[in-house]
Amino acid sequence: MSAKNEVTADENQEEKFKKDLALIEAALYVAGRPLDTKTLGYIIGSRSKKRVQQLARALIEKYRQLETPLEVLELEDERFVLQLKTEFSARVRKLAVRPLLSDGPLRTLAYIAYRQPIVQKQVVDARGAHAYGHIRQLAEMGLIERKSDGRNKILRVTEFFSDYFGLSRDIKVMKRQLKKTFNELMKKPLSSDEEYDFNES
Amino acid sequence: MSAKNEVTADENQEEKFKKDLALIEAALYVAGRPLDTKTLGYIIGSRSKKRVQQLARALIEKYRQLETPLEVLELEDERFVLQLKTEFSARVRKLAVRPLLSDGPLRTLAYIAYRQPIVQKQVVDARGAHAYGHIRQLAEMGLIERKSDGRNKILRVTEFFSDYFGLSRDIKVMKRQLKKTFNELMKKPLSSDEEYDFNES
Amino acid sequence: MTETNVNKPFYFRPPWNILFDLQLLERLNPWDINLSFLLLSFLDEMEKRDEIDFRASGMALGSSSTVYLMKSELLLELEKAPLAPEPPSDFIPPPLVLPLRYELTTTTIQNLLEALDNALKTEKLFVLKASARTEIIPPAGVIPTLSAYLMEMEEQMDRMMKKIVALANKGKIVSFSKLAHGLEKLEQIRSFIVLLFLAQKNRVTLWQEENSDEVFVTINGAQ
Repeated sequence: MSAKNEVTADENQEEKFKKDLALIEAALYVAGRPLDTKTLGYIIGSRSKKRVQQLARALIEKYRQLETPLEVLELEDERFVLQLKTEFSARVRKLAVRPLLSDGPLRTLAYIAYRQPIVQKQVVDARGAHAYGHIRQLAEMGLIERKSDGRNKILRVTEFFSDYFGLSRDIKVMKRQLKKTFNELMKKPLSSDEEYDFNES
Repeated sequence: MSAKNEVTADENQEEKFKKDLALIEAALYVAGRPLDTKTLGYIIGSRSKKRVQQLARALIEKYRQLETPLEVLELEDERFVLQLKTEFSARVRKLAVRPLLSDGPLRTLAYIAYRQPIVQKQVVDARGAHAYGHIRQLAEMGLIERKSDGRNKILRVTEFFSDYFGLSRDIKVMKRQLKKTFNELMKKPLSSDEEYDFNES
Repeated sequence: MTETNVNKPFYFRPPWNILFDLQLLERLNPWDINLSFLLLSFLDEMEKRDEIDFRASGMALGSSSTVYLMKSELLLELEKAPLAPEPPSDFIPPPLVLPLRYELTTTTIQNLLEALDNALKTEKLFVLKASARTEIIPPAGVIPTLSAYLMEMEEQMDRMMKKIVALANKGKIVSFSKLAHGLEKLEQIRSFIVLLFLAQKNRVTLWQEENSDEVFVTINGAQ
């Protein structure tokens, strides 16, 4: 093989890498949820998990180096997700199309996730009677599931919840992750919408 | 003012520019639809259209230079949008799994679009009492707007609606488009997702 | 000092002074006071001394009732359910922050138009129902239209009556679903209105069974 051909082969490989990287990025952008290596492999037409991981990790690095409010994360179960960095959420969440959960249901959800599996009555005791409405809403959105156990209803979060929040599907691991998140959240309270300074500049 | 102070002021300005650029990017990402300069100004806390345009155009340039499947465009009506480049759509759109709306609200939305401007009560008469909930949801999602006219509430679809479905923002034109497409599609339904070729490359 | 002691009535001395010194009484635990002993010895002492003092007896009685009151209040206090211990305060985590992600949705213009098709179909139904409603109750003052309407209704009622009689003659139970069988929705609604008119004229009786949507028709008297 001539030197020229080798260069071309390298170039081709580089081209292919770039193209695949772009496809992975496009896939993560369109999905708006964590994707596993199989799905990503399907998009780039490769069955090699290693190849997908290599590409996705290169994407993580690319985003890390760019000054961008977006980030690509690798989750514990080898899934990847593209999302907005949390510190930007408060400023732009109003623009999100999907009606997002308000504070109350989010608190109830956090409580259930942290205490799961938990009896519905206990949630209501801790969060007040309006928690019934939250529980219904959360179940409708597929974030929690209710199972009857005699007269009680046992609540726990779903795999969709784990995916949505980029948390582990393993309850124990998830609880550890949650604890960490809560600690961070309590240190640095979210700025609310009211904080916008419209007189600035 | 000393030279050192000037440098600091410049640095501050640069920092501010970067921060605002990130906010514009975050806003366009989360919205997933074209945003006008007013909305973007609201996000960065500035009333200056010039400033917003300057930032948004810098973002266009930034994306142009990156090798990314995403692009930022300036539309004719001075709006800006972050979107997936068309050449990537076919490869990844299968990853979209969730509808914008479930059946009921979508029907109510279609009805409002077709009959707009329409009194809320009329919508409820035609669609049933559950339409109240649909209307609230549609308004929350920014797909319709409600204006009070005495005791009545007049409903019409928003520009976001037009943008989402690629229809004109001019009500008359939009209705004609709906009618025309309606006749065409209902006679000869388009084939759905199966059309995409996932075995490509 | 001695003089005052001498001048003081005997009951100002212990143990009876409890009954005559309210301040002292309030300082004591009522359950430590043996009222029967106090009162009996007080009476004995009075008899012994031959100093019958009704005022003093009245005061002693008043004080003893106060002691009883104090005792019963204490008892009631015991009756009260003990205060529930403060529930251990559970850790209520802060609200989870939803990650914001863009997500392409699957709804297309075709979905929208199919939804429109559906909405328009049901709209027709609603509009027709509404027009049927307005037909049946014409606005007051439109007498000529009203009489024309009623004339037409008379004819329709006769037709419906014949249908009912025919069914009944076959020995069948007449139900609305049989009468409306094979009819378009609008016609079904019209038929039902005619039935209502017949019932109103007392020519038929409409009845339903519990937990059933079916309306049954019985012919009234001989037609």
